[in-house]
Amino acid sequence: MLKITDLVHSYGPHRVLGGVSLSVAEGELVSVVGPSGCGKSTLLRSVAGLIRPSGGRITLGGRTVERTPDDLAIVFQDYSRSLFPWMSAANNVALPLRRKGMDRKQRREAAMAALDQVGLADAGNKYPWEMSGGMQQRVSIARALAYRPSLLLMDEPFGSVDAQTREDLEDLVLNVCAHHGMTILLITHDIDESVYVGDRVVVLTKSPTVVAADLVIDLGRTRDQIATRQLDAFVRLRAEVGRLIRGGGTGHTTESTSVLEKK
Amino acid sequence: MLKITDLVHSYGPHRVLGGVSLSVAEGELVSVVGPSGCGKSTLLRSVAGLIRPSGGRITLGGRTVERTPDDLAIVFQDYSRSLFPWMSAANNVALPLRRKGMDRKQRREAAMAALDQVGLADAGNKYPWEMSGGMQQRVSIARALAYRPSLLLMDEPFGSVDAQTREDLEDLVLNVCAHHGMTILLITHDIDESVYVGDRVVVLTKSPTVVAADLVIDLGRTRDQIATRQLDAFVRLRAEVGRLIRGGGTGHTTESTSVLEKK
Amino acid sequence: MNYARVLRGAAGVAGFLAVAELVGLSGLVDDRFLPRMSVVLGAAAGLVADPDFLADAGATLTVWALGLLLTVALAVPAGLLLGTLPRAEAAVRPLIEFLRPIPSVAVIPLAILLFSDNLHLKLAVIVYAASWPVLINTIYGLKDVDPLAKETLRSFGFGPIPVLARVALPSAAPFIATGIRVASGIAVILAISAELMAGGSEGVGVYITEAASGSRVDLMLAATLWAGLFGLVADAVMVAVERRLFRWHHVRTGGAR
Amino acid sequence: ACGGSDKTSSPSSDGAAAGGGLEKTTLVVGTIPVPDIAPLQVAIKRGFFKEEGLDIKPEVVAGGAVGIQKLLGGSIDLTLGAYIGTFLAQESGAGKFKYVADSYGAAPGAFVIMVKKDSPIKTAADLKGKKIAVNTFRNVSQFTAEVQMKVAGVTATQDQFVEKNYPDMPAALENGQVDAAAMVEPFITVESKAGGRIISDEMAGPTQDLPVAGWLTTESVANKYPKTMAAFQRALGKAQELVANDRKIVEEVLPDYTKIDAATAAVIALGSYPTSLSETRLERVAALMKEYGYLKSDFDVKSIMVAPPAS
Amino acid sequence: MKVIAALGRLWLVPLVLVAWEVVTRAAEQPFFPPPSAVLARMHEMWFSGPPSRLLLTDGALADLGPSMARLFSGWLLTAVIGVAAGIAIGCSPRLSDYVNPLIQFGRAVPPPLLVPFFLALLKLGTPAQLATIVFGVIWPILLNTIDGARTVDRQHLETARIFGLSAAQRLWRVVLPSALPKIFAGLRLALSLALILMVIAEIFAGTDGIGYRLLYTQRSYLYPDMWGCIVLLGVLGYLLNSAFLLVERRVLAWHRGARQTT
Ligand SMILES: Nc1ncnc2c1ncn2[C@@H]1O[C@H](COP(=O)(O)OP(=O)(O)OP(=O)(O)O)[C@@H](O)[C@H]1O
Ligand SMILES: Nc1ncnc2c1ncn2[C@@H]1O[C@H](COP(=O)(O)OP(=O)(O)OP(=O)(O)O)[C@@H](O)[C@H]1O
Ligand SMILES: [Mg+2]
Ligand SMILES: [Mg+2]
Repeated sequence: MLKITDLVHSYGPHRVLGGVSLSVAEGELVSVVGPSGCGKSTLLRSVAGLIRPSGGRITLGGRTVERTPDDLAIVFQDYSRSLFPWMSAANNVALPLRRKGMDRKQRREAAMAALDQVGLADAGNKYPWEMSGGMQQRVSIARALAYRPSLLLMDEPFGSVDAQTREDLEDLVLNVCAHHGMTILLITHDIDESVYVGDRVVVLTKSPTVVAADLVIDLGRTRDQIATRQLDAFVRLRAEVGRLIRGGGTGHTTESTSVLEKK
Repeated sequence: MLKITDLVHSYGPHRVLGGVSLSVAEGELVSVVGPSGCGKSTLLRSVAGLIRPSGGRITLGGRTVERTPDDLAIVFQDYSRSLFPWMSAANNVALPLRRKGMDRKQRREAAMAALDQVGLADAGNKYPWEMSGGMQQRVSIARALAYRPSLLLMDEPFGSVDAQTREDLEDLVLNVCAHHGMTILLITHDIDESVYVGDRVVVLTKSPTVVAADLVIDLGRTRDQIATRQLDAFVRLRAEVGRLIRGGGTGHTTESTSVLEKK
Repeated sequence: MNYARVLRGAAGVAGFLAVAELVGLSGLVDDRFLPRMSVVLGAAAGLVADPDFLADAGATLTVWALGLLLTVALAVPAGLLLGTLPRAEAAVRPLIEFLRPIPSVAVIPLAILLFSDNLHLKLAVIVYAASWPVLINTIYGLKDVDPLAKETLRSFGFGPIPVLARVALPSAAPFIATGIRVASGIAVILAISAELMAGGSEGVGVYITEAASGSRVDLMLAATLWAGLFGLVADAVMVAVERRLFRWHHVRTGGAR
Repeated sequence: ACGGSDKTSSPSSDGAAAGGGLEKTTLVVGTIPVPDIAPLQVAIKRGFFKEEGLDIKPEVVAGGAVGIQKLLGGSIDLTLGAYIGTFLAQESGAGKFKYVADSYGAAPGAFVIMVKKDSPIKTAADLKGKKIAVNTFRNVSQFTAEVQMKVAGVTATQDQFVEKNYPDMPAALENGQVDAAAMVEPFITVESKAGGRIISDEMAGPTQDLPVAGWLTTESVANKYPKTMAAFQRALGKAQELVANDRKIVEEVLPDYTKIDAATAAVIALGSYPTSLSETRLERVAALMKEYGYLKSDFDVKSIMVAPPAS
Repeated sequence: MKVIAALGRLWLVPLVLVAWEVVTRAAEQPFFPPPSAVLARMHEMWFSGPPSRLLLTDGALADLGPSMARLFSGWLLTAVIGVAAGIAIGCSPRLSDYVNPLIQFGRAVPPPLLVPFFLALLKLGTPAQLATIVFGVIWPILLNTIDGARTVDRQHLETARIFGLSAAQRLWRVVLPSALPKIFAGLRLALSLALILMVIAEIFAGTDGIGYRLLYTQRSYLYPDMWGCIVLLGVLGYLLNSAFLLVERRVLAWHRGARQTT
């Protein structure tokens, strides 16, 4: 569905992306991990058509991305600045639903349902600046989920919530992804998380960034916070991702590139 | 050194802190964990004298906190908004050092050293909006560390960096804390982290918030990312904290309150 | 200044002039009262070679520059003071809001009685009228500073004055600059209005009074044209300076779009 | 008092006196770019003031009222002021003034009420309830318009007058913002060319040959610098004399200090240039103003005049 | 309670009045009459009418009525034109390039100079006066709106783009609200400017209203009356501004919340 070929991007003289190639199948959830500042957010912004990459190609459903594609949602890393301070949480969530042809009442209901799912059932009337960091982040997740996009981009979406909520949200995303057939690209710094939620984990090198490894996570589609994390395969994969990130190992790149090429 | 007694705070009718009591000894590093929206940031702001709590008392070195205490630094949760967009990273770090009576050159050197410590040696001339989320967060940490405060407050300081960098930063904070005898209050959502860096872990309930448990982490003062995490004691403490957060168990409160009272 | 931008600006001006000329040609207005644009442009070109007018223009420009300087020197500190002391602002606000809507046309006659020196008179009137936007933008700008930015510095133990100087001022600076740009336009207007209403021995306003005495509408319009043109150049210079100083502001907002 | 300046026309003797005798040698004078001040310009041009040891700095003021305010504010020493406005100011207590010299008086065709070409208004009587443009409220043109209407048998009210600058009057007439306008030269000529009609001469009947404007200062200045004022009177008197007899001289100076071109200057109707300040003439103004309610009480014109220079 | 608090904030006003009274009495200048004399004249001229008409006299109705009508129609008209044009220009850098020189040019032209040309162009008195007000008042609204629409936080715009908001929605839901604080600042500046321009219009082309009265009293050397007009203008300006602030507080509640210092 999404195909990124040889993506290159520079800010001024500073080359950030050095030729990233990656493809994501319909309904797949791909985790992206990589060192801080390597260009993950840049990659996401390119896919969303928010910046024009210096080189390479991005196609979505066969068509080249030139402007922001339809039916796409993002949870920004800097979530607090992506909420509109002049709207309540519910209105922030409901706003994009106008495009879905819902009437006022339907929008309101969908928004409240989404807020409920992220554990903010009674915060619908609060304004962003009346909420804690984690609550703002969850509003931003609720907004993206309520929109039911076919492609969902998430940039460290669970960074500001507590461990328990984080697990709940991970399961929520898995659920929604399965039920509505969304394709998801999720950036995370948590190795456990990348393995737990991902159908694949893509490891990036530091900049100029290329794909260091692309691991298939063959843990089945249904996951369970306790059971899955105790699987041997999970522990092995987690260690593998950890090693790939630490080592940045060229040794693995070839192996993993072959994984990519198999697709 | 820091003593919080029966701290109560409400935003309008909404009671957030329901009587938090906590004391931190000089040179101690206390991790604070608790559900999203429970009032951790509110607690930190009260200690920093940025908001006036509705009730209760905070004393620092015996004196009641009424205004921002001297010799204190914060890493804000919303780090991107706390950096000044009109200054380069190095200048952002160097700015507070003016109070330390350093001259221009000394400030510059101290700033560059701090940036180097957080892995941003060559980003000193970048402006905040030219940096990735994780880089901004590290600048904000560098700024606090360079200042060498006697009390350091950190609100989820490592949320936006990759696993490797996160470990490096944890060790950096432990190091600096040990070398310069800082007292640190660190909010985190990562249970492993809370145990790994903390001399104590304070678990909060959801709002109206009180202290659910106060665990002493008796792992010794020198820690090692691999060795410490493999200790049985570590695994046990981690599980304990996890249970406390999940259970929110009243059963433990009494036990832990006694820990507090022993001090 | 980008080349395409200048070109587009020129196209906009040319379009306006063409429309004005067409209106003149169409006979919709009597050209006794509103001469054709080409005539006015001719007269305006002629003024460049008129030593009388050049002396007058020089005098007006001097007054403008002095007046604007004085305005900034008075209004910015006053705004900073009021912006940081909410109680003082609350006390002074009724006076400000009372004085602000009193028109310069009512103030000029009083200024004539108070000042025996023409330059002082004009400066006083300019400062009176041009200070408001600078003052108010400074106060508004200070209120608009991100509280987290201020708290950051406060938490490092900086007192109110360093916080003002290092956070409030820089982050309000773009807004203050806008106020100064508005004030610059007002200062041109007031310099000329004061000359028109109070007279004097030199100035564009005096030139216009003289042109009026001879029923020379074309000369009056030509002088007006130069006044507007001067405002345009002054603004362009200020915008260029602003762009340099406040690059961070433009990049973070959509300004760089 | 007539011809006072004639007798002391020996500049050399005065010039000698000027060296040490004058209290003040530089005078800032408020002027208006209109034909009324032609004698001053002539006196400057021909060096009459120099001969008296005076340095005159003309400064354009936007109108008589502004001139009076500047006088009171102290930024100018003398200004051209219409008698009617000044008398009003003096009576209202705004200040104490002294006329130093006469400058301009009425003459046929120099102050008229005009209407546009196709206006139904034919005479002053038709002005009842119509909007009339005057250049300054409660001054010469409004006053004389009221007089002409009264003579024609209709009463004027304040709200039918609109203050407009002379250059704006033709457009106001054309667009119907006003029905009539009290005009002076060169605007009369301009409007006539466009077809405008004169329906009434403002300076006829009771106002024939009415004194219009003179040079004034404040009482304190007049008392402080008596010799300087006398020198000013002498120099200006010479010019008044010249101009009174030869309109060509006026035509020559007009394009210098106004934007009236030579061709227009040659055809416009000019008022009269009286050669001296006359108490009887001013008394006539005061009496008329009282009659029309402009002044509330009897006005002592002597108190507002500096005596003409005794030899 | 609230009223008392509001009055408490005005404590500086009586102080200034007393100082003014003392200074003017000492100076004994006819043009600077003491405020007591001015207030007495104001009472006589405008506020000694029957209680059934809120004490307003015929003179007050004759002076205030037409002036207020001009003021409000002028200000509202300008607000509509200014905000619409400002948003359009602020959202389109291209359009902005084309018209920017004209805007900066127009801004520096003294409005009194243009009154005659508006009169010549528009023929009738009222449209010409409105045109004068619009021309003089529009600049702060226009510039502030342009600035506000242009400097929307980039991430807000990106969010709107991501969710595919239509152009109209983007305008109404994102650009307009986020520009609103600046637009309001402009509207507020414009309100007192409108008062000023109303006076200018009445002085240069008027047959009634406060400006006309001001000119007449000045020409008749009625100084207490003239000061009365000036004071009336100041009071009107203060009242209008206070009313405007009330509205602004309601509309921009979110902004104050987001910008409050905790
Ligand atoms: N607007 C910009 N101008 C210049 N350089 C930029 C800009 N935005 C990002 N960069 C640079 O590009 C690099 C990648 O940034 P990006 O935000 O994509 O990183 P990231 O992988 O998302 O990092 P993080 O995990 O810390 O969020 C960084 O080195 C950063 O300094
Ligand atoms: N300015 C405010 N006005 C009203 N309510 C507020 C305000 N700031 C915070 N709150 C409320 O106070 C509660 C605690 O907020 P706080 O930011 O302290 O939480 P937190 O523990 O830091 O959460 P997180 O882990 O998500 O950052 C939240 O329920 C929030 O809605
Ligand atoms: Mg990022
Ligand atoms: Mg928080």
